[in-house]
Amino acid sequence: LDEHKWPLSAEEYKRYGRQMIVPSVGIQGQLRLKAAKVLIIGAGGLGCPAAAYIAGAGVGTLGIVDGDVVETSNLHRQILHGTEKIRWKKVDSMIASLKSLNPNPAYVAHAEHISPQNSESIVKQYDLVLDCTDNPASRYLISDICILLQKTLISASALRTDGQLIVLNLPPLPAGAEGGPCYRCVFPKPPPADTVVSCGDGGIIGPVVGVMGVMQAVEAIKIITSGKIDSSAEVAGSGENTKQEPTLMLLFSANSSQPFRSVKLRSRRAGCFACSKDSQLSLESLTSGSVDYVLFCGFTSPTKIL
Amino acid sequence: LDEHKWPLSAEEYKRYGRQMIVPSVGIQGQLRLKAAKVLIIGAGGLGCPAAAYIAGAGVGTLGIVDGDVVETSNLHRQILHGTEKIRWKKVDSMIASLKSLNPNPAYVAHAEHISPQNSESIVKQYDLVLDCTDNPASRYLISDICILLQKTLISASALRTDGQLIVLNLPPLPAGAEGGPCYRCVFPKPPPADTVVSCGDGGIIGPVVGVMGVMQAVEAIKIITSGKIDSSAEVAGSGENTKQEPTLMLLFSANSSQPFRSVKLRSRRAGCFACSKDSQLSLESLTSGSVDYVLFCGFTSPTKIL
Amino acid sequence: MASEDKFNLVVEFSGGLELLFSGRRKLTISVPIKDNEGQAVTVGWLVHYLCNEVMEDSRKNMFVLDGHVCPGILVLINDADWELEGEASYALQPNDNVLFVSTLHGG
Amino acid sequence: MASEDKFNLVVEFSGGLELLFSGRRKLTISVPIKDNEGQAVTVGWLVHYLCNEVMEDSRKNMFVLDGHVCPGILVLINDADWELEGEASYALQPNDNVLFVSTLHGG
Ligand SMILES: [Zn+2]
Ligand SMILES: [Zn+2]
Repeated sequence: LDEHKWPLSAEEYKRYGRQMIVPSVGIQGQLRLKAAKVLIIGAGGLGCPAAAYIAGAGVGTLGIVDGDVVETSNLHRQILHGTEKIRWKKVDSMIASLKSLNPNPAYVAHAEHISPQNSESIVKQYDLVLDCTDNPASRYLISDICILLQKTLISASALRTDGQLIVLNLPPLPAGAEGGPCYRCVFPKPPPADTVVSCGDGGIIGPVVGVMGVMQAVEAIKIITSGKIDSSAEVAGSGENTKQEPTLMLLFSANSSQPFRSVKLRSRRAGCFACSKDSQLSLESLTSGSVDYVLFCGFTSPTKIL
Repeated sequence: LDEHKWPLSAEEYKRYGRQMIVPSVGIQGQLRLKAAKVLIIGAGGLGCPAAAYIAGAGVGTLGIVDGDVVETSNLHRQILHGTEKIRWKKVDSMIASLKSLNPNPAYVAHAEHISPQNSESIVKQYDLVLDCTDNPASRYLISDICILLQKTLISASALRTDGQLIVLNLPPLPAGAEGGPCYRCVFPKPPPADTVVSCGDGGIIGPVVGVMGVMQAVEAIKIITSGKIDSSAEVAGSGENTKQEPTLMLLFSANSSQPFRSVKLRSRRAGCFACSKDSQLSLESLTSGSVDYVLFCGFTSPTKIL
Repeated sequence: MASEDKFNLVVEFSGGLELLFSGRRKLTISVPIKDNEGQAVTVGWLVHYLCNEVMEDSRKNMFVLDGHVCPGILVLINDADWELEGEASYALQPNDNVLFVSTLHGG
Repeated sequence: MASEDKFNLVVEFSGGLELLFSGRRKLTISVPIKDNEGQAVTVGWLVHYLCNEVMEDSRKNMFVLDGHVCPGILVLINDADWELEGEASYALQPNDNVLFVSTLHGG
C-alpha cells in the first residue's frame, strides 16, 4: 500500500483523532494545523500552557522566543519547566518538554529577547504570533511588527487574580486597510511607567495566568483550523472572509462572581501610528531603532520578559 | 539561626513568593495550601492541567486516582503525559511530571478506577476533591461519597468545544444541613444512556478541556487559601462563614461570541437522595454495592474513565 | 394575530444541544401573550413549541422525553436554574432569556 | 434634590483598578439627570465625580491624569469601548453599566 495516498500518517490519525472528529476541526483543520507556523514570544506563565496545547494539537512549526533562564520562582506557574532545569535557557527547557509531549512539530528556539533589531527576521518566518511577554514596550513592538508583516496577533496578559486577552489584526491586513485593530488602536498612549506592575512585583496566581495562556491556544486553534489566516483559503472563499466580526477583549477576574466578561473593542483607529493609511511606521524605521519602545513607555531600567 | 522560627523554608519562600504577595493568598494562604490534602479523580484531560497548577502552588498532599494507561490518543490534551510514557500507568506518569515541577508535595498514587468499594477508603484521606472523570456513573458516585464524608467537590466536564464547571457542597456539610447542592440536587435523574457522549466518541479540542481543568485549579486555590474548608478557621470566624453564596455553574463554548457564562443554580433539594434529611444513602449502602451506579445510569458496557 | 398580541424572547442552546437545532446557538422567538386556553404562556409551553415547531431534527426524545425536558438538560431563565423560578409553570416575560444546556460528562 | 431628578448607574472596576477604590468592584451610583449647567450628565462628568467624590485613595493621578482618564485604563459603556459611544461626551442613561479596566502587562 502506498502510504503517500493518505494525508496523515497512522500515528497522526491516532494522536489527533479525538480533535479531528470535532466538526469544526476535521481532516481539513488538522491539515491546516500541520501546515501552520506559530510563534510564541515569551516562555513564561502564558507561554508554557499556550505552547503545550498548540504543540499537542499538531502544528507544523512552533517557534519560541525568550532570553531568560529558568528560576525557582517561575515554577509555581511555568508548568513546562522543572526543578532540575533551573538555570537552563527557558527556550531549551520548554522545547525539551514539548518534544516529549509531541515529537512531530519542528521546534525553533530563539534564545533572545524580542527587540527592534531581531523582530523582523524572527516574525517573518511564522503565520501567527502569540504575545506572552511581560511588559508594555514589548507589547507595542510585537504589535507593530505584526502590522508591518501582516500577521494576526493573539495578545494576553495577567496580574494577581486578573487576566486579559485580545485577538489583534484579524484578518491579517496591511496598514491602511479596514480591519481589526492593532495594540496601538486600543491603547494609543502607553500607561505612565510608574503604574505598570509586573508579575514579579505584583504577584500572580499560577492558574490565573494559566487560564489566559490556555485561552490563547483555544484562539490559535480556532483561527488556524477555520482558515482565517490561510491566504489560499481567502482566495477560495473570499465571500465568507469579508464579514468583519467585532473585536472582543476577554476579561477574567478570579475573585468576581461573574469571573469572565467579553467586551467589544473598536476597529482600526483613523490616524493610528502603526496601522492607518497615515502610518509613520516602516520596517526600516522599526529595525533601525528610530522608534524607541523603551523610551516611549518611560522605562528607566532594562525591560525583562517573564 | 534557628530555621524553625520560620513557617516556610527559604526554598519555599522563593518558589511561592510570586503567589504569596497576592493579597488574597499571603503567608496564611500559603500555609493553608501546605496543610491541604487534595484528591484528583481522573488523570486525563481535566486532571493533567488541574494537577500541574495545584502541585505548583504547593499543596501538602496530592492524591491521583486513575486505573488507565497512557495512550497516543491522549497526548493532544493530557499535557503531563508524554510519548515515551505510552503504556505507563497514568498515575505514575503524572506523578513523575509533577515531581519534576515541584518535589515538595507528598504525591499518592491510587492506580485504580474509583468504585463504590474503594471510594470511602480513598476519599476520607483528603480535604478537597476534584472530579476529573469522564462518565455519569462516576460523577454520581463521587458526589455521593463527598456528601457522606463532608468534602467539597469541584466538578468539571468537557466535550468537543464546550465545558462546564460547578463547585458542589461548599461549605462541606452533612446530609440534612442547609447548604450548597450536591450533583444529585442539580441532576436528580441521570441522562438517558444513549445521549451520553464521551470525549473518545464525540471528540474534544485539547485546550477546551484544558481551560476547564485550569479553572478547577483556580477554584481549588481560592477555596483552600480563603479557609472555606478549614475546620479550624470555621471556629475562629464563624460569623463570616455563615453567609451562603449562590452556587454558580460556569459554562464555556469556544465557538460562541460570549464564550463564558456563569449561571445561578439551586441550593440543596428537599428530598435529595444523597444530601437531604430524608437521605437514603449511607456509607454502608454505598460501599456494599446496594446503590448500583452503573445500572442507575443505564450503562451496558463497562465504564471507562478518560 | 396582531403584533401587539406577541412578544419576543431569546432562546439559546449550549453544550451540544444546538446540534439538535440545526447548529443554531441563539434564536429570537416571537410568542403569543396568551395560549389557546387564554392562559399566560409558560416555559412549559415554550418547550413544547420548540419541540414541535422549531426542532427539525427527528431525535425529539433527546430534547423532550415523556412530556418533560430530558434529564441531563438544564433550563436557565435569565441565567438562573428554572427550579428557582417555578420550573415549567414560570410565565414568560418580554425579553426573557431562556437557555437550554446539555450536561457534559467528558473529561 | 428630589429623587426623580436622579437615576442609577452601575460602575465597575477591574484589572486592579478596584484597589484604588477601597477594593470595591461594583458600585451602584445615583447621579443627577442634569449637571450644574443644566446639561445631561456625561461619562466625562462621571469620571470627575468618581475621582473627586468617591475615590478615597490619594493616588488620583493613577485614575485621572491632566483631566483625562489615565492612559492604560479602558472605559466600557455597556460592555463596549467608550470610543464606540462618543467617549467622554456620551450622555448617561438610567441603568447604564460603566466599567473601568486597568490594562495588565504581566505574563
Ligand atoms: Zn492600529
Ligand atoms: Zn443533594
